[in-house]
Amino acid sequence: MDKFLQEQILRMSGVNTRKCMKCGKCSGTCPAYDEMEYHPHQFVAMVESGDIDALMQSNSIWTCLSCFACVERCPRSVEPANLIEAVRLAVIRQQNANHLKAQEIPENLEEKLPQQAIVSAFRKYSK
Amino acid sequence: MTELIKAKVSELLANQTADRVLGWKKGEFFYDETPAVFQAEELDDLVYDGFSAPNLSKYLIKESKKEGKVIALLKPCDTYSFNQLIMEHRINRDNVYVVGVPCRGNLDINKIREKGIKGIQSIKEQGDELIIETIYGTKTLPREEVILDRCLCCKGSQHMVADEVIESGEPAWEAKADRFEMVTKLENMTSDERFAFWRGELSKCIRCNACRNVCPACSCLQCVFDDPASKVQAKSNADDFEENMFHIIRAFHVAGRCTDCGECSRVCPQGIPLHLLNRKFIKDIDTFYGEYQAGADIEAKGPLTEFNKDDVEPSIVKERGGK
Amino acid sequence: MQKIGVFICHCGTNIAATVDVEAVTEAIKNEPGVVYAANYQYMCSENGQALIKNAIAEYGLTGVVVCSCSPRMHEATFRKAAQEAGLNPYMVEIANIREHCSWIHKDKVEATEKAIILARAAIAKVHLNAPLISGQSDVTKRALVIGGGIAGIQTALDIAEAGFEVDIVEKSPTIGGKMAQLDKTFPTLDCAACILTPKMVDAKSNDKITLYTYSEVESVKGFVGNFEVSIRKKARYVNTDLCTGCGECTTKCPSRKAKSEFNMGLMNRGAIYIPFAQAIPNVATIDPQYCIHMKTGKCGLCEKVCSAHAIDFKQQDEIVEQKYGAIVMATGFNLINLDQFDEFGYSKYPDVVTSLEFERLMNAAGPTEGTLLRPSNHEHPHTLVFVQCVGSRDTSGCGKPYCSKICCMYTAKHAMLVRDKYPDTEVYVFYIDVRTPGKNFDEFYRRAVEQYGVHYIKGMVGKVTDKDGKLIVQGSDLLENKQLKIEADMVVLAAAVEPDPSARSVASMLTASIDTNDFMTEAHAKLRPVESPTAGIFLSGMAQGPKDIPETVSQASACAAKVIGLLAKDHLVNNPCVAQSNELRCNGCSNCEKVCPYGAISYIEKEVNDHGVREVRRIAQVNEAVCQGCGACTVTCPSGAMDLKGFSTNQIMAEVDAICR
Amino acid sequence: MSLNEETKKEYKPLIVAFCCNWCSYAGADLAGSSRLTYPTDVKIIRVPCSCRVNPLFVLRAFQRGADGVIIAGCHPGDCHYTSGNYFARRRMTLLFSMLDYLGIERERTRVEWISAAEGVKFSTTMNEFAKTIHELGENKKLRDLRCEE
Amino acid sequence: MMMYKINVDRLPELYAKMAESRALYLPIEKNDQVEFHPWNADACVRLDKLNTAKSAKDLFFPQTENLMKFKMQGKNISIEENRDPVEPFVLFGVRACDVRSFDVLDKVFLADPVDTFYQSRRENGVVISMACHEPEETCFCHAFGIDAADPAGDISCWMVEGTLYWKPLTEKGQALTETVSALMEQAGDQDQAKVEESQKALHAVMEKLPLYDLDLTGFDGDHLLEKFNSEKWAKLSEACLGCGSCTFVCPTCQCYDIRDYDNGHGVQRYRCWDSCMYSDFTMMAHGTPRKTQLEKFRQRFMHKLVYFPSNNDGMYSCVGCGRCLTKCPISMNIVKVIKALGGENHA
Repeated sequence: MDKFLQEQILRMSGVNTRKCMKCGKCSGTCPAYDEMEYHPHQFVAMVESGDIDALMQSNSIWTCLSCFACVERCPRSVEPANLIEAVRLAVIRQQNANHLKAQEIPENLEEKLPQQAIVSAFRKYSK
Repeated sequence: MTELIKAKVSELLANQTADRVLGWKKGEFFYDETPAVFQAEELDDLVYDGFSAPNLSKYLIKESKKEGKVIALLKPCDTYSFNQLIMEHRINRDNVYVVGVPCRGNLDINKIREKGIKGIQSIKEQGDELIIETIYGTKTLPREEVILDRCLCCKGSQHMVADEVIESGEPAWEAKADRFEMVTKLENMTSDERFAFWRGELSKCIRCNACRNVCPACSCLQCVFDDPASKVQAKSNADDFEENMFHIIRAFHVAGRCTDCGECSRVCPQGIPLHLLNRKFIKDIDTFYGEYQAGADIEAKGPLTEFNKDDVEPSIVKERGGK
Repeated sequence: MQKIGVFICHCGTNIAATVDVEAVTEAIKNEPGVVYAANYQYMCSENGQALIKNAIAEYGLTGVVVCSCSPRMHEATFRKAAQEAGLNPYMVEIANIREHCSWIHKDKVEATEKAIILARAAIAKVHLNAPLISGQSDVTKRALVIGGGIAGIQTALDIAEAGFEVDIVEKSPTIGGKMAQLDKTFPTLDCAACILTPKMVDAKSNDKITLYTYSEVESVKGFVGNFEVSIRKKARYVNTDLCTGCGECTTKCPSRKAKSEFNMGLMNRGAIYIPFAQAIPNVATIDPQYCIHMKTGKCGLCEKVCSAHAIDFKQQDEIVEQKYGAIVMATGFNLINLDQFDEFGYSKYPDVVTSLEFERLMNAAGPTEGTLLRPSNHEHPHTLVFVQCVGSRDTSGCGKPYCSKICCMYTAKHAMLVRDKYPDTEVYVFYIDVRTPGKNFDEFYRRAVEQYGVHYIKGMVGKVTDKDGKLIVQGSDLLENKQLKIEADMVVLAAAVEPDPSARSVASMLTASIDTNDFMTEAHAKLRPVESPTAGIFLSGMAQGPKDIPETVSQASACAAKVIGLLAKDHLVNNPCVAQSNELRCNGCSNCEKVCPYGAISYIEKEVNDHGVREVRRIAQVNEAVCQGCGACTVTCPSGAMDLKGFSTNQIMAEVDAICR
Repeated sequence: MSLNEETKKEYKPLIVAFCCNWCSYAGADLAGSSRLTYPTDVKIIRVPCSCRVNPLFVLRAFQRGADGVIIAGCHPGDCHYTSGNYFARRRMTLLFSMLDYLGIERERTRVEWISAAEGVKFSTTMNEFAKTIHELGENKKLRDLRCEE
Repeated sequence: MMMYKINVDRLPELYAKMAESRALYLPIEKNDQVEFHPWNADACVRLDKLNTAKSAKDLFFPQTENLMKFKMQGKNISIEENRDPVEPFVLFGVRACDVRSFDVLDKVFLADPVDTFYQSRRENGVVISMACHEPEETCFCHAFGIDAADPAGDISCWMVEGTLYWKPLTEKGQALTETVSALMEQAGDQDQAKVEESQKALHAVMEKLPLYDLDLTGFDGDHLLEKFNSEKWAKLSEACLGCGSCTFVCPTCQCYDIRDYDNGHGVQRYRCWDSCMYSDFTMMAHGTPRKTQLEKFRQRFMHKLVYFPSNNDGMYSCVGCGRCLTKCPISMNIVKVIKALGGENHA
């Protein structure tokens, strides 16, 4: 288990995983459940147990829609989606090469891509 | 005016409505009037003019306990104090016949002196002017320039209580200033500026107790500050803290009961603006709990003896911002 | 000058591990006024108390300070010990060096320093203590029970059994409460009505019990042993003496818009109604909101059909004034409102019901006469999903933070009953934990699983939607690590319980404290669980916290025992820590009277001798039996004439001084 | 953090907490039995009700060297005596406002409603308040020099 | 002794020089109030102000003064003398009436048993008086034989047409003069004449003052009982609020109370001004000997006008400064008392 990463995730997300009472309502409500290797309740359990690497390598963090249904429904205000977002950020920060540069934008442009997405992506990946 | 009042009270004494009069007695120098009780034959010395500043209500605590009925001459603002004392069962209403006297605003002898007038031999009120004879010559001053500060924020010409009101026919005096102006100004200062302001003012205090003893709300038989059993008894401001303590507690004890009559500041020999403490409480009470004028309504419960379930929390002091 | 003894308790290692008790003893020995200081392992033990008693005798102590646990724990113990040694019990003060010191601090040096300061504060206070003598007051030998559910009924029956008069005030037209609405009871599956209705009848027929149904407590004055209560008997518009309960009117009433409260709104009732067949009292009540006559002046059919001439449209509310020695809070519970839980679709889909509605749907006297039918189409359901913990253990703000305690068991009961009656159904239960601590409870739950084949799924439902007349229940199965989508015909929600909304206002009338969840606070969570901290107020049933029927009944009886203990006394000893007016300093201004919550202050004209000056003054007087000792008057008094015995201005200032020294 | 802690250790503020017997004192007891720590700076004085707290006591504490004063009572509506805390609320609001007006740091005074069940709140409140007072430093404006050692 | 003069513009230099060696107290305006405060370069000196709000007695007989301290350690008490240290100081700009008040106080504090606290302050202080030039209607020093144009003290000063004239009267005054004489010029006969002329002018003004001829007839030891028993006290004291403003602004009131202040680890014993108008004046276990305001009021004036002179060779314990006339909240004062009971109303 990676204590440093765990602390980082907890700090970035502001989530207290100990509040979780393991009811599974997050997974019960998740619309992307079937696309996932790890499910919302597992995110919480894995962060709690410090099993962050597995999460970071899993596709699950990218299949989360960030719909926040889990956050909305959680009876203990645990906010699993915020954890996922923090794990994503951790991944992004580790992959320095993944940063988006202004000159790369034209080649990534797709016709159907909303402009807002480009702006957001640039804002997010250029830091 | 004096003549009008003399005529009225003579009539009331003659028809046995009452047997004596509480009013103001002529002084040595036209401005040093003293509260006094007059029998019918003593009315020559009764006077009423701009220098009849002392609020007579507090004297009625003692006076109304005596036999017979006393006529009390009350200016509009004195009637608030009178009502407040009635509310607190301090005055026996049955023994008082209140004659409301009109008021054109009291005059401030200190302001007159500040105008460089010395050696006063006589002062005459002529319309809106004061004609002052001094040993150094005659001076004329507009009345409005030497009005007592408290009267600049007059509560109005209406008597809150009176068995009879004497009409002067003259236009009523009106407030010229916002009474919370200085309080607001202080509130807008930084904490350290406020501290410096109050230290500067309160350090002048000589603990003569004039403010307390003149105050109609400070009518305790024995003040906690004179009571050895209270453990806060103190006769002097032996430390800065004592000055703060005395004035905070005094203001707190009259909070919600103070009618803002301004006697405290008028009598302070050291010129401390004590009314600014009382007004702060009044302003806070108005803002937090709704406008309240002590002595206006004798049925009112008093802001510190009642509450609302949704009153503001004390943290408002921090949350409302300010410096 | 007092002669003070200071006794420092080790409390085993509870204090001694963090506070150097020897150092405290040494430091305190040098305090002015302290003539004896000692420490001991357990000051509250027999030997510890003997140490105090001996020192009082040997050193002629006039004051005692015990440095120990919270005064809320053992103040009474040590006061009693002092009293046995001949010292006035109010000459004892406690310095709380356990809860407020040793238990919360880690650094021994700092904790010891603080313990010394706390001890000094207590010593400073004792210096100013004066012996206090308690007054006495009489006890009205009659009890009031607020709430006529099983808790209230049981408490009333037990009190009446002991020979005391007892009144029940119930706000609905009948007693019986929530239990009357239940179908069967776990874990024995007795029919609720079969065991409740005899008790209801007992309550009615007991000549010591007076029932005030369709009534509410209007105001409460007074204090333990001497409560004065006014009860509003709401107008039923039916003369209860004449009404025979024949029910003719209820069937003829043309207004059918009112929802039946008894049947959880699953069917309608007339504007004139008897809640259910076994209602006590069995009389009709007119609901003026729905009565055509009351609204338009027309109709009046009930009046025509009533052979007993019991209908009285002009009836007014009636106020009954009664005195009581004790009051029991048995105000019961409700299920929480589920509007905040969109995901379960309760307000959207008729086939999503609460557990209490389900009770009615299964009950022979219910809207479907005991046949389980889907409320939407009255068809037989084949798949049922039960969801537990709906709004319980919820700290998100929508629900309640506590466990509702009864849901696990009644859900198992429901599941079992459905499978028993309709073996063709599939029953799923989503659970977070199954909590079955109780006699035969776990066995009951296991029977549901093992014998009746109820599918228990560890997980929670995330949402309920509909599709082609079916409910799609999406939930997680944590053990299988799957997300399930169950096509169900009915969904039953085990909604959290909450105290009846009337509890808060009644509690405030009683000046009884209530917690953040509106449950009544006990005088002590463990040692005085059926009493409120407010003397003379007792707690029965759900008003105090979630509990099932057996627990409610035991608590109701325990509560009755406490009430009987009180009513059996002829006199009560009053709290001597009451306000006191110094007649030489009182101005008679009435400010104290205005803030007194008990009306304990009155004014008299009295001649006083103020250092030789004799005069008649208006001065405040405190009724010591009524004063509860809050001290509101002491602060509002500008002249300091009002003081509080036991917490006097000088005592508190001495404590401040000692702490800030 | 650690650096600051070093320097702060030298200054030990004194905090007087007036706690009502029924809620906040019991809350403090619960904090104790739950072993929820807070600094030794906080010294508790038991009063029957928050309405027993006279402004005099608050000033007295400051006079004698307290750096912070906190009054804790039952939640509004939960007063054991039904209305005591409502009066306390008005009195303390006005008193605190007056102290602020006189230029005394407004962070030195606080009122908090803490029930008997809120041991956690008691401890966090005391920790927070102690931290605030630590940061503010010594009470210099409202003390009596005669009380200095 | 020689008279000196200095231009008013150079006064700050003079102040600075004096303040080098000792504290210098002058009438200084602070927060709209003129009092004797220690001088510093930024001070707003108000020599023109007729009277300070409080009198100058504060410098010799301060409002509060530490006497001794009791230290508590455990169960032990130790006594420590901790009187406030007294350093040499100069009191500049005292009016004739206030200078006379020191004589009155001396009679009380320097008579046996000597009050060493007062004595050490008196010895350490140099009084520089200042002649009046624009007296007010409240002035009645003349009634007590005080010449406002010729004040006493260690050094007398006159301000005439922008020049301060400085005349040492005592050895103490001469000693101080020597430390500052370098800043001043010696005055000549012409200057002497100017001063005399200003004195004459002042006398002319004084004569016009309404209280110039205040008649003290009847206030002497011979009429003690008659004055004491006069029925007029009732009316005179009727409105008295029992505050201490007259007492505390009075230059001659010398009553004090001794009090203990318990600070938790010891007791500070100090004395502070007291007022015979206060309800707790001379409070004893049984109460106070003067229960009514009438008695308290009568005491104050009987003391000033009858008891004090009969014990002190006719010296009244009033110097006619007029402070109480301006400060009394209800404008009752010694002049009204004198007029009611003395002069033409005597007998």
